[in-house]
Amino acid sequence: MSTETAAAPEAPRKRRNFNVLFGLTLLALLVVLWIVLSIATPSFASPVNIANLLRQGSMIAILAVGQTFVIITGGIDLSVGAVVGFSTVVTALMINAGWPVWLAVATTLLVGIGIGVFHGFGIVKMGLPPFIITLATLTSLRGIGLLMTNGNSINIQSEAFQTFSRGSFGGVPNLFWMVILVGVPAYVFLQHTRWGRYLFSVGSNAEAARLSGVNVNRTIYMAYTLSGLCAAFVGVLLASRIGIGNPTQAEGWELQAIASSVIGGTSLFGAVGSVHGPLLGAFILATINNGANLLNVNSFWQRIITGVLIIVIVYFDGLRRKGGR
Amino acid sequence: MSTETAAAPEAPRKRRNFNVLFGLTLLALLVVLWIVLSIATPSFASPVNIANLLRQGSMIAILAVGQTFVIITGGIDLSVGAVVGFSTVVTALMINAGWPVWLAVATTLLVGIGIGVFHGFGIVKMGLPPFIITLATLTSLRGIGLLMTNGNSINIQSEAFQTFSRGSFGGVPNLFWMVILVGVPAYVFLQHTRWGRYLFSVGSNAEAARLSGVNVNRTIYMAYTLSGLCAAFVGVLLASRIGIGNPTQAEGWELQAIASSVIGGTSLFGAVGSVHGPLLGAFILATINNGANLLNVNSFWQRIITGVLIIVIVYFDGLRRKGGR
Amino acid sequence: QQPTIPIIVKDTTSFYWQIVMAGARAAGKELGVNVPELGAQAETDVNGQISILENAVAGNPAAIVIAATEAKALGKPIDEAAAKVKVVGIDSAADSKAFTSFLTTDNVQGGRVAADGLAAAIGEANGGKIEGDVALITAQPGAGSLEQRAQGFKEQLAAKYPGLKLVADRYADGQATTGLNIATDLITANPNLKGIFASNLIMAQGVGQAIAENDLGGKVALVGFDSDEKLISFLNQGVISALVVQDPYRMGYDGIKTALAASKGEKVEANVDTGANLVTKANMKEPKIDALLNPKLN
Amino acid sequence: MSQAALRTDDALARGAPAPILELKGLEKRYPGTHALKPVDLAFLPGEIHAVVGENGAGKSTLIKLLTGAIVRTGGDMIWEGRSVPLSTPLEAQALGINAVHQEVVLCRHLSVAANIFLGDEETRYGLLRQRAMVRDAQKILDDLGFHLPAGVMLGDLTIGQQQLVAAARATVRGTKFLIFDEPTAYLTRREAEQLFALIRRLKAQGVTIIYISHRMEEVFELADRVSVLRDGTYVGTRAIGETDEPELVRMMINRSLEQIYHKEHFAFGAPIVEARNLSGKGFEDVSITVREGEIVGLYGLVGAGRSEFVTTLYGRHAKSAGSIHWQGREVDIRSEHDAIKLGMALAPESRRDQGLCLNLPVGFNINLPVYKRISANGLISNGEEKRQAEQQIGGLRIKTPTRHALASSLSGGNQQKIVIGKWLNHGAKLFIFDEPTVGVDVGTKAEIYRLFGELLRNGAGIILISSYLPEVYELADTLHVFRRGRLVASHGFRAATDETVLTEAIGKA
Ligand SMILES: Nc1ncnc2c1ncn2[C@@H]1O[C@H](COP(=O)(O)OP(=O)(O)OP(=O)(O)O)[C@@H](O)[C@H]1O
Ligand SMILES: Nc1ncnc2c1ncn2[C@@H]1O[C@H](COP(=O)(O)OP(=O)(O)OP(=O)(O)O)[C@@H](O)[C@H]1O
Ligand SMILES: [Mg+2]
Ligand SMILES: [Mg+2]
Repeated sequence: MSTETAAAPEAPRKRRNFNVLFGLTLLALLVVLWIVLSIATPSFASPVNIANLLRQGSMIAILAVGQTFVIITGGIDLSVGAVVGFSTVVTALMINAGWPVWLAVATTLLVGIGIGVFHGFGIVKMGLPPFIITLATLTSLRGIGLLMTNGNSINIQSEAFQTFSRGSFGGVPNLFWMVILVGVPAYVFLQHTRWGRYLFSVGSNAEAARLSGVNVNRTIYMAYTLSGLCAAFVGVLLASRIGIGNPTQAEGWELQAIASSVIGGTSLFGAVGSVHGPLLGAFILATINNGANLLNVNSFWQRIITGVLIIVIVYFDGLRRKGGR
Repeated sequence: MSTETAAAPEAPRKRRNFNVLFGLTLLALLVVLWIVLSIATPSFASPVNIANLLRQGSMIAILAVGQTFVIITGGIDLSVGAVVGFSTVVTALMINAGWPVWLAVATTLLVGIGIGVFHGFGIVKMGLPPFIITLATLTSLRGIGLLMTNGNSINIQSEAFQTFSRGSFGGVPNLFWMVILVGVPAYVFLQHTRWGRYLFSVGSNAEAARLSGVNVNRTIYMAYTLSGLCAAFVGVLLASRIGIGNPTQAEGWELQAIASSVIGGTSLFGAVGSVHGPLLGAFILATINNGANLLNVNSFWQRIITGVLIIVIVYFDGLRRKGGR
Repeated sequence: QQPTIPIIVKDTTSFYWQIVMAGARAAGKELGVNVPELGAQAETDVNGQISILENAVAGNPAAIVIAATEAKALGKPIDEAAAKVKVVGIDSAADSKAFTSFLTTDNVQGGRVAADGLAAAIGEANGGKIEGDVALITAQPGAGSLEQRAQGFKEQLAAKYPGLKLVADRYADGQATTGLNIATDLITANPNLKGIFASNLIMAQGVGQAIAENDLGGKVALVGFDSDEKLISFLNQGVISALVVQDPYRMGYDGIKTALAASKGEKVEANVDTGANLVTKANMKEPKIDALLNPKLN
Repeated sequence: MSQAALRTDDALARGAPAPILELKGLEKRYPGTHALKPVDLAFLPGEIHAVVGENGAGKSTLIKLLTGAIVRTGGDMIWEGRSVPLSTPLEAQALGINAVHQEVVLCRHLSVAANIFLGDEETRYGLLRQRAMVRDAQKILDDLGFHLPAGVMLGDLTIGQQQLVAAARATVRGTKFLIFDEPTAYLTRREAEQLFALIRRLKAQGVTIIYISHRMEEVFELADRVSVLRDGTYVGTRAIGETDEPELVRMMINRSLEQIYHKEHFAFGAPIVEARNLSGKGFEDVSITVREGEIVGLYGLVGAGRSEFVTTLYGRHAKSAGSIHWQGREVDIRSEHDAIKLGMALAPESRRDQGLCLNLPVGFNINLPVYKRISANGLISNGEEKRQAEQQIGGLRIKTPTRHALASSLSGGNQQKIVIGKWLNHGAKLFIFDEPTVGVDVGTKAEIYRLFGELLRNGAGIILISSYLPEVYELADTLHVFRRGRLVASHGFRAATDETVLTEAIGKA
């Protein structure tokens, strides 16, 4: 908050020089990226590549949606990457133990919910900062997963399970359908139900929310549970995509998820966020990587460019937001 | 803020059951850890090991102090790990190019300052969220470092430079002296100068600070510059300790630094923090790792235990804080 | 127009893979092939590598050269890719029968060689007695080739060196400093520690520093895996007793060459072992070893 | 030429001193709001100049412009004959201009002393003289007659106390020109008296003072001249002797107002809530009954424990002894949720900390307590949401461009209206209003009091806490006086004189 306020007086002066770029929404910026890449490399706009791109952005997108719920309450969930890795192990073990796939998936999702409830407990009942409790889970969960697998990967013995993430339906990859499956209810939940409103109110002013009859504690439980659930779901998808259970996977995805969310306009101070924002953020990051690969950009340069593009995109998006107020 | 408030009413009820543990300060918790470990393993209390422990915690401790300045203003600096890695490269290149060590070190520190100024610029002038600008730097800096070294490690050709981090003075390892060298001025700066006070005021209420005539923008520049400076300094120390310049080193240290700071009682919502807190936090983490190594705890269990101990320590520290109010 | 053959490595930020890519680059220049150099940014980023493979296939190359980060996980994607283009494997295998050719160092064998090297060094330092405690430090869990090295190392110890007791089998987090810290602590906790196997480049750097820091060169033997300037200087100083060195340059070079041949429909050898060599102070000047230690990078 | 300029010319002609600060066509636009339309106004050295107007009239905006807190979008400011940009607070302070802003803008995490000296610390060899500053701050506070500890965290004080700290801070700096933006909103009569004494003393020292208040009697008590703003437009200036309250009110709201305090008496019904010997943090052994159709007023000095009492009743804090009976049945209220379910509603005293989600829209804030009612299976009815919001915005005349505007962009008084408005449609049985009219203009006050009557008519009961004695005095059917956490006296409607009540609240020396 502090810093945003501080910066506010400066921006408007510069605004005028960038009339065109300045009005662009995040979606428009993504489309601009796509157009540039389509011109720069013929393979970008090919159906195969578009399917690839959709697949590549999907998992971070779903994680980012879950993360956004938490961030809106003014919290943070650092554990999501570890939950994804751990979930691949849980799914793999159960499928290999002969459980039907649906049951293995359902159980994994329950595990994710359990982790989320634990976070809620740590924050609400033990009074721990979200950063600490989810960092602790991150560390511990990777350890537990490694213990369970003894550091090895578990080869998932179900063909059908693995085919899913490769398949597509109506020309759109299944993984992207999963984004829609998560995104649409998430949108309805956040924007059109009272629980969504409660998330915002808690993030804006927990005391005011409490005095207005909002069950603040339950709302916090809910946010972390949803984040855990999304992460476990991504774990299932990842297990399907890579065909193994391995607890060290998805390392650093928490930062990517948070970054997607923030690029999508979520404020880490809470009370500001949407569902489409993080989705766009995730696909912007995926597009940058995909484009760099196609253009054969040296992987070191790729990092540099990613950093610069993040700055540029968030800068222009910020200008638009300020102007729109 | 939201979540902290949320938890407040619960804690007092439980407090009574833990009368003894509850009064412990962070320092006391650290001492308890030390006593337990001294009993559990004979080698823990040996002079050699204590020197090792002091060395092992030093670098994160210094990073955490710099990070704390930033967090107090309500910001975050994700770039510190990358700055450390990058600084090892800068130092290594200059020393190998035949520059005198002091000049190489000074230049590296300047680079750190430059990076901090850049962050200040991004936040103040471009209106970017601190998370985004420092994440972008993290990504880009690693790329630039890799470009400079071509992914290779640079072997530092100065014996003297490397001896420094191994040496000790008055029985205390040089690296720990560096913590004191940073910690004491940092303490004076934060608690006893007006700039320190401005950091708190900006984190507490940037608008109030501005109306009181505090130069908020300059304060933000200052916080990030100090963090960059600390990170570059740690980079020099790391280069001396591992004897190479390698941009991929210190990966994830930003999280460790932030964790140390938060364990030490810094609030991620700003305006709450100290210098001794992050130092203690860093050495608590170092002790946990050192102890686990000495006890030859399975690496996987070590992660689990680290997570659990973080929760336990922060929980008890939180109880004390609440009681002390 | 030049044919395109991308090479996909495990971790572009590691020096080892830079040498592989340098070999591939050289081959590309010589043979007139366009060689995009791709790869994940960490050996454990399996999903990232799958995406990169998908992207590479989308670009319609003549063939693909790939080092799989994870054998099982990359199996299906490589099968899929092989349906469109020829795929040549290097370094690490994948659970796929679709490789046209496969050039590799056997990492399990590399682990065995390391055990032999460590035993020899310990014997030398202790008047021929090969006994005492040894430790294994692995950079990070979940990386296939590191697991294989560990496996080979442990198998060989058990089979051939009953006097050597593996007292610690530890994982770091991929950081030299962590390797350094673990090593100093192991040395403190185990006074009878005679040797350490640090199973990749960055761990050997960290552990080497621990030994140098405590002035234990010769007292605690250290065997590393792969080499760079720093490790060679450690070798020269006697901090490191031996290095297991593969031939990454050749893997890259031959990988592209084989892939080009395969793409033209020529018959290529299905399996090539590029070898793992034990380098000590004694043999490091031999021309063959010297070439391995100082690959031509450009 | 506008009226103001003419009057100033008159004043000059009569030999009055040259103005210290002159505004020429000063204006401020926000996106979507023309907060201050071109104003011409002159302030004379050493005068107390009151500025009055409805909520959202632009008073605070004017003040923020004068102190460099915001930058004007047009016009000119002439300071001692010289045009000045006044674009930063630092510049204003350098000229000797300082303000106590409407919302307490200080740092909660710093000590009282640190806040007083913020931006202007005492140092020796570059180091803070912390003990000296605490000592000096204490001296400043004591000299001003404010009984406040200088060493504690600001956030640990009540808002009223924070307001006093802000006043102390400003007086140290506002050497020539000092602005008070509703300084007495959270103060009781006694603290207000201290502040008035301070203001008169400053005036005697030749400091020019701008004083903003919605309390007319204060204006007449203090001011030399008074200027009126309406809807961002400057209406006129009067010498205090040449005007009266009805005229000012007419200038403010463009119509006349016969009566502010709408007091209707209803027959009391059954008791709604009874607190029996209730104790908790900040208060002890309090017994109070609220019946249907009754307004129970709680009066006391700042920190007397009234807010703590009602928040405990509301389940926010745990009680330590005693019992609560709801409609004759003993109840165990463990959370505000329980209280709301029973049928309580609380409009808390601090709109910033407890009342509002400032960075969320106005409509959101109004609907927050009723989202449960206007949603089916969790899904919110958009039409209902809109209807509820518009109803309150219209009924309370909340000045906002749309219901989607952020609460933080509203003027203080309009924010306060949201805090009240959000409960009006809740259908509660017991309404607790803690300082409901802080910063609310006279017109709206009258409207709020009228709404109280409506609530009572529907069989509800009201607990009204106010530090503004006339309000509780004129409205409460039963008036309880709190002193240091205890209930010391109770009176029926107008059964005691206001002096008695005040003495009871202060206690014998
Ligand atoms: N930051 C802002 N952005 C947009 N509009 C604003 C902002 N601040 C104030 N306004 C608008 O400017 C107008 C004048 O507000 P101001 O705070 O000056 O009123 P006021 O006279 O002080 O009222 P009150 O008596 O309620 O304090 C209001 O309509 C308000 O909504
Ligand atoms: N945040 C706080 N921290 C510590 N003490 C507090 C806090 N808020 C109030 N108090 C103390 O609790 C007691 C009761 O305060 P309370 O706010 O209930 O009084 P009040 O009669 O409502 O006065 P006010 O008009 O200031 O609201 C006082 O002694 C006050 O100083
Ligand atoms: Mg106002
Ligand atoms: Mg009160």
